[in-house]
This record gives sequence, C-alpha cells and structure tokens, in this order.
Amino acid sequence: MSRIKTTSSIRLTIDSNLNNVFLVGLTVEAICSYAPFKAVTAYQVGTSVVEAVNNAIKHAYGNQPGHQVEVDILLNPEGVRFEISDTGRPMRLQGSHKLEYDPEDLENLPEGGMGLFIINQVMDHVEYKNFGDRNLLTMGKYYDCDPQVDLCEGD
Amino acid sequence: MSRIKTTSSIRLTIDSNLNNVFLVGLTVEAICSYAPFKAVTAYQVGTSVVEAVNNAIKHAYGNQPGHQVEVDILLNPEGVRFEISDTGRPMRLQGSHKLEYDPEDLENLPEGGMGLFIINQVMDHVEYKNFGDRNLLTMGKYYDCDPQVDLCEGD
Amino acid sequence: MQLKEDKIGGILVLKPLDKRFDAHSAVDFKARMADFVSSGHTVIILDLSEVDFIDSSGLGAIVSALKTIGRNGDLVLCGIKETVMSLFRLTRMDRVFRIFTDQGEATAALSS
Amino acid sequence: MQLKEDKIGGILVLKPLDKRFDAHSAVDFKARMADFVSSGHTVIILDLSEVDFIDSSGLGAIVSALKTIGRNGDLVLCGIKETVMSLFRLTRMDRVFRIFTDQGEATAALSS
Ligand SMILES: Nc1ncnc2c1ncn2[C@@H]1O[C@H](COP(=O)(O)OP(=O)(O)O)[C@@H](O)[C@H]1O
Ligand SMILES: Nc1ncnc2c1ncn2[C@@H]1O[C@H](COP(=O)(O)OP(=O)(O)O)[C@@H](O)[C@H]1O
Repeated sequence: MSRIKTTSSIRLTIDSNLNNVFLVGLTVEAICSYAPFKAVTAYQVGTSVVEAVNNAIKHAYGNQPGHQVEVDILLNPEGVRFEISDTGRPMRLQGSHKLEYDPEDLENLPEGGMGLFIINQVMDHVEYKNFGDRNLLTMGKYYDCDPQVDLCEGD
Repeated sequence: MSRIKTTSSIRLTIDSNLNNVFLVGLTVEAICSYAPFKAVTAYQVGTSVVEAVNNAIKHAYGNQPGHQVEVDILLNPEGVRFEISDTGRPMRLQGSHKLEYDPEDLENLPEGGMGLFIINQVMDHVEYKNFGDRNLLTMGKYYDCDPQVDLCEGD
Repeated sequence: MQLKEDKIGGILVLKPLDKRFDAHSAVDFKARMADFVSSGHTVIILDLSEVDFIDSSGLGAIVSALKTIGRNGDLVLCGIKETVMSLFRLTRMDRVFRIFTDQGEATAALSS
Repeated sequence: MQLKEDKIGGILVLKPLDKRFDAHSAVDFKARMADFVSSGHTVIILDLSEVDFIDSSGLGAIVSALKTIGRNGDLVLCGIKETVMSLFRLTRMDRVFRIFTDQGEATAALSS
C-alpha cells in the first residue's frame, strides 16, 4: 500500500545514447510500481517515457551522443508528471497521432511511427513546447488504483 | 538473465530533502535487481546508497533543503559504481567504521551511527574525497551472481 | 507514517502501512511511539509485514522506542521480510529484539 | 542481443535472452533476423518468454522480420508476458501476428 501525501521529485540525466535509455525505463517502472498504479499502467507509463527519451535521442539529437536528455519526475498526491527535455532540433508539430493500418496488408505494416501514438494513448496529458534552445515534453498520468479499495497488482 | 556487456550510466539529482530519498532508493534497487546481483545484495546496495544520500542531506547540508545531491550510477561489465556528491560541509575523516555494542545493554544500544558501518559492510570499495567545494563519495560493488551458472533470485 | 492500531487484550499491535521505513518516516514514528508509551501502552507488537525497506534511521527509531518502553514493558517484532531482516542481521539488531513470524506467534509469546 | 537458437524439424526457434527488447537491441535484432532469413530459414518461432519489456522499436523490428520473411514463410510468436502483450494490444500488433502460449503450441500449429 502506498499513499502519496506530499510531492517528491527526482531528476534523471543521461547522455544521448540509446544504450542508457533502459536505465530510465527501469527507474520509471520502479517508481510507478511504488505509486498507486495498476501493474500494467506502471509498465505502460514506463514505456511512454522510454519512447519520449528514444525520440529525443533519435530525432532531436539525430542519434549523436554527447548531449543530455533530462527527465524530471514529480510524484504528486494525485498522479505523476514527467518533464523530458533536450536541447536538440525541435519537433515539427503534427496534428493527431493516429495509428491506422490494415493488419492483413503485410507490405504496409508500420515499422515505426508508433512512439507518439503510444504516448498519447497511455498518458492523460501530453504537451510539447519549445523554449529557445530547449524542447520540453510534459506528460502526466493520474493514479488509477486506490490501494484503500482496490487490490493493486502493482503493489 | 542479464549480461552487462557495455557501460551505461545515469545521473540522479534530488533536492536535499529526506522526502525525496526513497526515489533514489527505488531507482538503485531496480537497477541492481536488473544487474546480476542476488536479491539480498541488490537490496543492500540500495540501502547503502540511501544511507549515503541521507548523510549528505543530514550532515553535509544540516537538513537544509534547497541544495542538490547528485548520484551518478555506472553499470559496468563487472559491477556497479556510485558517485554521490554534495556541495555542503565536508566530512571529518574518521578511522574505521565499527559497530560495537552489547545487545543486552538496553541503555547503550545505538540509535544512530550505523550508516557508514552498513556502507562499509555492503560495498566492496568506498572512498570519500573533498574537491574544493564539492564532496564526493565513491562506492563500488562487484556482481555476485553469474546468471549463466546461478539461479539469481534478483532476476 | 500511517500506523494501523489493534488491541489484543492488554497488548497494542502496531502495523506501519508505509512500504518504506526510512529517515523521512522515522522522525514521525519516534514521536508516535513516545505518545503511545506515555499514554500507558508498554506491551507492544510491531508488525513489519507491510514494510519493504528499512534504513539505519528506521532501525534507530525502533531502538529508540525500545529504550522509551524500558525494562518495565516489552516491544517485540513480527512479520519481517527477508530483505529487511538482512539489515537487522548486518547490524546485529536481530540479537536485540525478540522477533516472531507473525502476530499470532508474538501474541502467544507475550500472553504466556 | 543474445539469441538462443534451436531447430525443431525445419523450424527455427529463436529466444532473445535479454530482458529488454528496446531501441538499442532492435538494431542488432533486425540485422540478425535478416541473416537468418537470407540463409534459408523462413519458418521461425520467436519465443519472447525472457522479455520483460518491449518498446515501439522492438515491435518495429519484429514487423520488419515478418516483412523480410514475406508470404513464403512464417514468423509466429510465443511466450509473451502480460505486460509486454499489453503493448501488442495497444498497437493492434496482436492482430498482425499469430501468437501462441509456448513453444509446444507454436510448433504443433506450424507442423500441422
Ligand atoms: N523529440 C522529438 N524531436 C524531434 N522530432 C520528433 C521528436 N519526437 C518525435 N519526432 C518526430 O515525430 C515522428 C513520429 O515519432 P514516433 O511516433 O515516436 O515514431 P518514430 O520515432 O518511430 O518515427 C518522428 O519520426 C519524428 O519525425
Ligand atoms: N556526507 C557526510 N558529510 C558530513 N559528515 C558526515 C557525512 N556522512 C557521515 N558524516 C559524519 O559521520 C557520522 C557517522 O555517520 P553514520 O554512520 O551514517 O551515522 P549517523 O548518520 O546516524 O550519525 C555522522 O554522525 C557525521 O558526523
């Protein structure tokens, strides 16, 4: 059982190398498993943050190591909030993040372009902003498990 | 099963408030549970880092919030290394970190002074250094579980 | 720190509901224990079955409670998880406290 | 990415031994799969029972392998954990692949 009564926070910083991203994933999963999230939600929130960090490395920094990706995690009484920032190329804002394809049409199955879709499906709030030389992706997710009432598998 | 073939690293930064320390603990436990450590070792390494961060907050910063504690985690092929740094008061170097007491002598049981003892018992390597305005505690632990051979409970 | 309170006869059973018994929760725990003792509860079972993590400050807070109760009462522990127990062993606190598997065993021992 | 290889009749069974099938391991996986296919293995079971985590790059690499094999072969999956499966469902990849509980079921289906 875990009731979050006050806000606590931690910043994760990695060098822009895909080799480091699993450390962010492990961290976010562990923190979300501690928080009152269902097990599958904790897992998917972890995946969403991994997708966002992958994107910063691949797209904002063009797979160049030597740059920093920062992930601020805020554990609030009602949910968790992530602020992912990079100082690379800003994202060209697209409209909606749909994932439409025919599962039978082998040749046209998607091999990419699923990251932003996953993020938007999983998180309750997603916002991307550019501040001068810094890009900031903010994502939030409300707890979906009341340990006073539910049996939270994540616990 | 998890074989660490290359080095990966992450930096954790928290504000000097005891309320944030559990986030460091959850992170270190998760990363050490992924690495080839036995479950009890992963847990105790997590505890050692928590002790070190508590010390930085309580002793280096005198329990004052508004300062940063940084924990660099390096996952190497042979073990994990932590660099914990603060910019507060340096530690007066003491000799050995013993914990000697009579379990029957109620009045003289220790209520504190166990943190450095735990760190020194658990970690394979501990070193404290002061660089001008920065204090750096380096600690290392070799993996104690070969997933090719052992059944690692931590896995 | 959230503490579940139960009374079994003259025994007070306390179960911390937070998973992490650390330097942050230890301060509050110490004060709460002092209150219990000063209001006359001197035979206490501390059930740690919900606790996943303890650090030296958590251990210190339990030792502090033991001292506050003194020789005229009793503080025993139960439900300690294996990982948490490893820290009791490392600091030899397993030789300071009487430790039982669960509330049933602890109650039986204190009632006999 | 470490891959355990087994041959059951004409079927190649591949089991990734890394817990995390992510953007980092996906690059290597894609290349390895292309090698297997070009050396004549076109009926493959991918056993994901050791995989705790997959991201969209991992999914993409498996789709890429499916395309490489094309219509003259088969790539089926088995041993997918519940959390990993939730990502297959979210992206509807559970409708793209034939998914079996374990190697036994997958082999039976491919041999019949
Ligand atoms: N952090 C980012 N910075 C710049 N561009 C981005 C970023 N994230 C996403 N993009 C752009 O949006 C596209 C879709 O991203 P995504 O859905 O994650 O799929 P993928 O990364 O597989 O292409 C990317 O191909 C890229 O052009
Ligand atoms: N990071 C630090 N900075 C300054 N002093 C420290 C630090 N860590 C430990 N100390 C000193 O060493 C003593 C022993 O530390 P420790 O064994 O962790 O026990 P405790 O923190 O309970 O006193 C502390 O009381 C303090 O005086």
